[in-house]
Amino acid sequence: MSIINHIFAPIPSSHPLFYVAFFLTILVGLGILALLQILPNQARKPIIALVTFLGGLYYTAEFFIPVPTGHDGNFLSPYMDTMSNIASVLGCFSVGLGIISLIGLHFKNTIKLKASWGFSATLIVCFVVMTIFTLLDQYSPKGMLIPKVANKSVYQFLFSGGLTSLDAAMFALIGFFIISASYRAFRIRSLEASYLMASAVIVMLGQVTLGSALTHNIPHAYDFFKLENLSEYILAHINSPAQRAVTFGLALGALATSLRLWLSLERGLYFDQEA
Amino acid sequence: MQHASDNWNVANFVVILSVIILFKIVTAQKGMKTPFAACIGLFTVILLAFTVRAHWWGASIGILIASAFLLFKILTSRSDRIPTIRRIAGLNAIDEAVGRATEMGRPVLMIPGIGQLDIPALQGLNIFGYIARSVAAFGNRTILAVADPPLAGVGEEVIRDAYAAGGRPELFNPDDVRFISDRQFAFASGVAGLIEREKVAASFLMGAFFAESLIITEVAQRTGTIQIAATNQFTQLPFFVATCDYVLLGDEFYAASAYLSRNPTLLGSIVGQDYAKLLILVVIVLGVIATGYMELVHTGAIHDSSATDSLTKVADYFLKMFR
Amino acid sequence: MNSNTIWEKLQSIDTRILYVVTLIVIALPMLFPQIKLPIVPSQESIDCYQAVEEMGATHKLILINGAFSASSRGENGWQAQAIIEHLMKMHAPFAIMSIDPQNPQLMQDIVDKYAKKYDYVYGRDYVNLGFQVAFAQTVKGMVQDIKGTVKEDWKGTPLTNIPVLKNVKSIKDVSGIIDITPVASLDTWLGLATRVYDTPLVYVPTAVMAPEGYPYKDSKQIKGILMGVKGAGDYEYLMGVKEEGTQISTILSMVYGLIILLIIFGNIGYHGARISAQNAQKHGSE
Amino acid sequence: MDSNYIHHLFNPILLFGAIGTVAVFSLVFRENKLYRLFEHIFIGLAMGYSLGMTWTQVLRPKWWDPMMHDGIWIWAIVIPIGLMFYGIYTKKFSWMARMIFGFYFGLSAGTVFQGFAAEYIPQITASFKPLIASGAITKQMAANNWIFLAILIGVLTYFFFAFEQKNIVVKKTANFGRAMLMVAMGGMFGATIMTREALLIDRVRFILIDWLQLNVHLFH
Repeated sequence: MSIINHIFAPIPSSHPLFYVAFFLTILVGLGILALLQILPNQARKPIIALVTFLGGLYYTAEFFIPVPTGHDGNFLSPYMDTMSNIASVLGCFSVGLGIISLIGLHFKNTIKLKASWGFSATLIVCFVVMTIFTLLDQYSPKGMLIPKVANKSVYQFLFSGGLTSLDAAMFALIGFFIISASYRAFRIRSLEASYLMASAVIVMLGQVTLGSALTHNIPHAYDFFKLENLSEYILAHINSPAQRAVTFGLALGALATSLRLWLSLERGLYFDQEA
Repeated sequence: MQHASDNWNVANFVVILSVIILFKIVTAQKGMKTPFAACIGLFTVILLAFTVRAHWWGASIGILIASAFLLFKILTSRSDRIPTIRRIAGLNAIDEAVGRATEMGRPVLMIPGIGQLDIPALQGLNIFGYIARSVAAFGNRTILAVADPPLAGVGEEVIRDAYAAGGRPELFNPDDVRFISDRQFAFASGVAGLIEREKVAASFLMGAFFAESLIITEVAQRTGTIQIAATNQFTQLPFFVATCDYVLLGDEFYAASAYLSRNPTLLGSIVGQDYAKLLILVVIVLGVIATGYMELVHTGAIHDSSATDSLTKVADYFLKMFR
Repeated sequence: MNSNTIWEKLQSIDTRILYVVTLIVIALPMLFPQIKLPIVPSQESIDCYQAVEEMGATHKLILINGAFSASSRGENGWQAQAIIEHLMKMHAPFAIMSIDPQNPQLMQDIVDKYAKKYDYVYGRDYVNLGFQVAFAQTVKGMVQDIKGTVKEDWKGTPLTNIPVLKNVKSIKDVSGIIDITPVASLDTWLGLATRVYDTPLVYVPTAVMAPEGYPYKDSKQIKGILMGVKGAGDYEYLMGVKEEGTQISTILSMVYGLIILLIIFGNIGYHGARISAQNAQKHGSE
Repeated sequence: MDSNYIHHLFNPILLFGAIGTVAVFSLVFRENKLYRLFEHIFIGLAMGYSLGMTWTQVLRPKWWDPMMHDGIWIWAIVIPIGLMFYGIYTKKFSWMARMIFGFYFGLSAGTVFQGFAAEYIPQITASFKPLIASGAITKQMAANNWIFLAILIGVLTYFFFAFEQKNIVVKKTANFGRAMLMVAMGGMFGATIMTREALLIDRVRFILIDWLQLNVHLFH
């Protein structure tokens, strides 16, 4: 381990050697990629399978290898943060895929002056402006490029006026849609549909004054049948075991899928290794 | 981050579930059965032997017996029988939905959830592969909307492969695989607009969905879209049931790829999942009995005697295994 | 088929009409506060109110945890407002901590709204501990030592200089915890804090999160659940004031009434159409 | 109308938020130009914000700063690795993209084990509920526990795919499970309504009271 630590020891970035190491690393990386590229085609599938396996190996091993008594984790545990950093940093490099897909499409629309090019242009402008001001908000403490006050207030305008209120407004739309959905869905078409409807109505009524008022006068001995208590019963004693059973199934499904993916046993058009 | 160190026996349980499932997956493949399966079994036993040494005796012996049983099953089972699985209504409707979209000359929309590149999204994409292939065979257009940049990459490959497999590679348009936004409600607003403007005729929502599900399904409902949905989020199931034409409940989602492909490997996996489910069921029933028994011992309803003493020990062991 | 039209209409009301009616139902009580419905508080809300009343009676510090951001202010905000006004009315000292970065400001706004009326002074009567990044660790630490864990208030003043915390060392010196939350924060409190000194806890969740609390209410690990805006309305009623909680509770009742009405219409339409179709068939065969 | 009110109405942040809210709400009636405009603004802003955050929250603190300031030069290796993502745009290098995607498949698979232990094992343990009333367990609690177990078993049975459900007991159990699943989902639906409506009410309030201040200005 100490040799590895020694080889990969940090070099102060002021030192010229840093840049040598930096560019050498990139070159070596590209070299390996080039090497992989000239390998015969048959080698590609096993390589992909191997990389997939290695990708999952760390977390799996870290989880399964026993922990010596008196320790917080096994010998792999200290690298947990490093591992998640590598994953998230690498993940960030894929952000370009999103930008190419989204901005590329709207850029094409704009330059070809398609019917909706104005909207596409707006989108691109908003993207550029928001990126600049998000970065400025973090980067320009002294307000080097534009006065800090202007920078702050433009950012506030875009963030609070735009992003957060649009977020909230879109979220609030569900308030409309949930009404039309319940109007359409809760019909007694079948026995099952009536279960769905009855429990939804009971729970709804149990949550508002309307419900409390409806069954307010029920004698104390029959407290259970007060709407709010019925509603609580459904949520606490029927919903929770049903939900638990469903999640067990889902968890096992996820476990099976991840085992298949990890060991390259997954079958499907993209995943198929048999072909 | 959860670590097995807190509870080593829990890890054993996960191992067993994994082994059951894996065993079924592996034995379903032709030719690969015995050596690979035996390796897995051996791996498990070695891992569990670790446990016996480092940890807690009673429970581990139980687990060893269980894995010995498994190993026996692995070595003696047959792989030439392809299992049948029960009917899943929502999946039978896929062809109908795709066919109708083609008749109307309007595109098919697919969304693998709003999560990141994770297991539900990949399962969704896997199912979409099969659907997109039949969309391609019909000569229709598929729009894939994703909420995570790498998914745009994987999705593009999946749909391209599907169009090639459907015999119409020339119909694939990379612009139809769209990354919309990684922000939940920006994504919802984009999809809502897309459904209206592209006049989507059939939509498939399969992956992790959250509150935005209702926005997407209600807008699609209004435009007369046939909707088939599946999700790993229990909280969104009621809304899908209320607004979609067909819903894959619970882990029908994970069974879908096996159902559509009839691939022995995937079917084997489903059988493995069933066994694992059964194991959970048995553990819960045993746990309930053990808990009740211990409760009675504590309250003095059962008196100590040599006969009950060993029973008490067993129940106690069992409960400690999961604590 | 004229006889069918009424049924058909009832079961296929244009959604746009539904949305307009919804908007009207929501907007009217806002513009005309005269529109009122009687409030019948649920037993849960009463329990909750009494639990806070008991906490206040000790005149020891009460710890409020705010976990909501602007997006669930529509529920949690009014709950927080009702509870904070109640505390001020009793003149109970309190400390606010937040586990959402937007929350300290939202909480402060609520306190500022009433501070003058009830003569509350920052530092003397209450303190805002600000946003705590690591929730579980903070709670763990506070069980031993509040000032050592949090160190500064939200504006950076050292907690040792805050008079209201003078005699407070740990959670032991706190008379109760009020958890105002749209997220799963309950487990952390129950698991790490309340069981150590048997500190009473009141759970103030959004309506969707309320079921999380039921098992703990049964086992008496929490003293009360104040659910959603309806809870805020109940609370204001119990306190004898009428503010936003009451108003929004009224609106909610009306919206729910609308939904129930629509479900009834839908079913009448559906079954009416079915029955009249059957009748028509009978007549046709005769 | 006094100038203060006018000034308030045209406060840029409020105005932007209010028009955006109205535009988004207009979607429930029909898709229209105003909605489309704000949809594009929203997506543009969201993408810009996300790109900004990618840099300021992840890349800069976790990669750029450690590499350029602390001199951990080996971080440079992620540049060629990250380039592999872009292989999908060429036929020649698309297999490299598959390689890096494969790495991510493995990664997400690996975390599932930990997730399973963290999330679901406690739920299994929590299902060990005593069925006989004694001591602290009241009759009512025991009855509830019976119901709990019955529903759990019923719903789990419904989700058996490969085991034949021809046995009458199994079939009945599965049907009971499905019925209970419906009740549970109805309850879930009902419980969600309040939170969603509260948000809608809050937004309407934002337009009518916070922005237009109609409660003050309507009748004066």
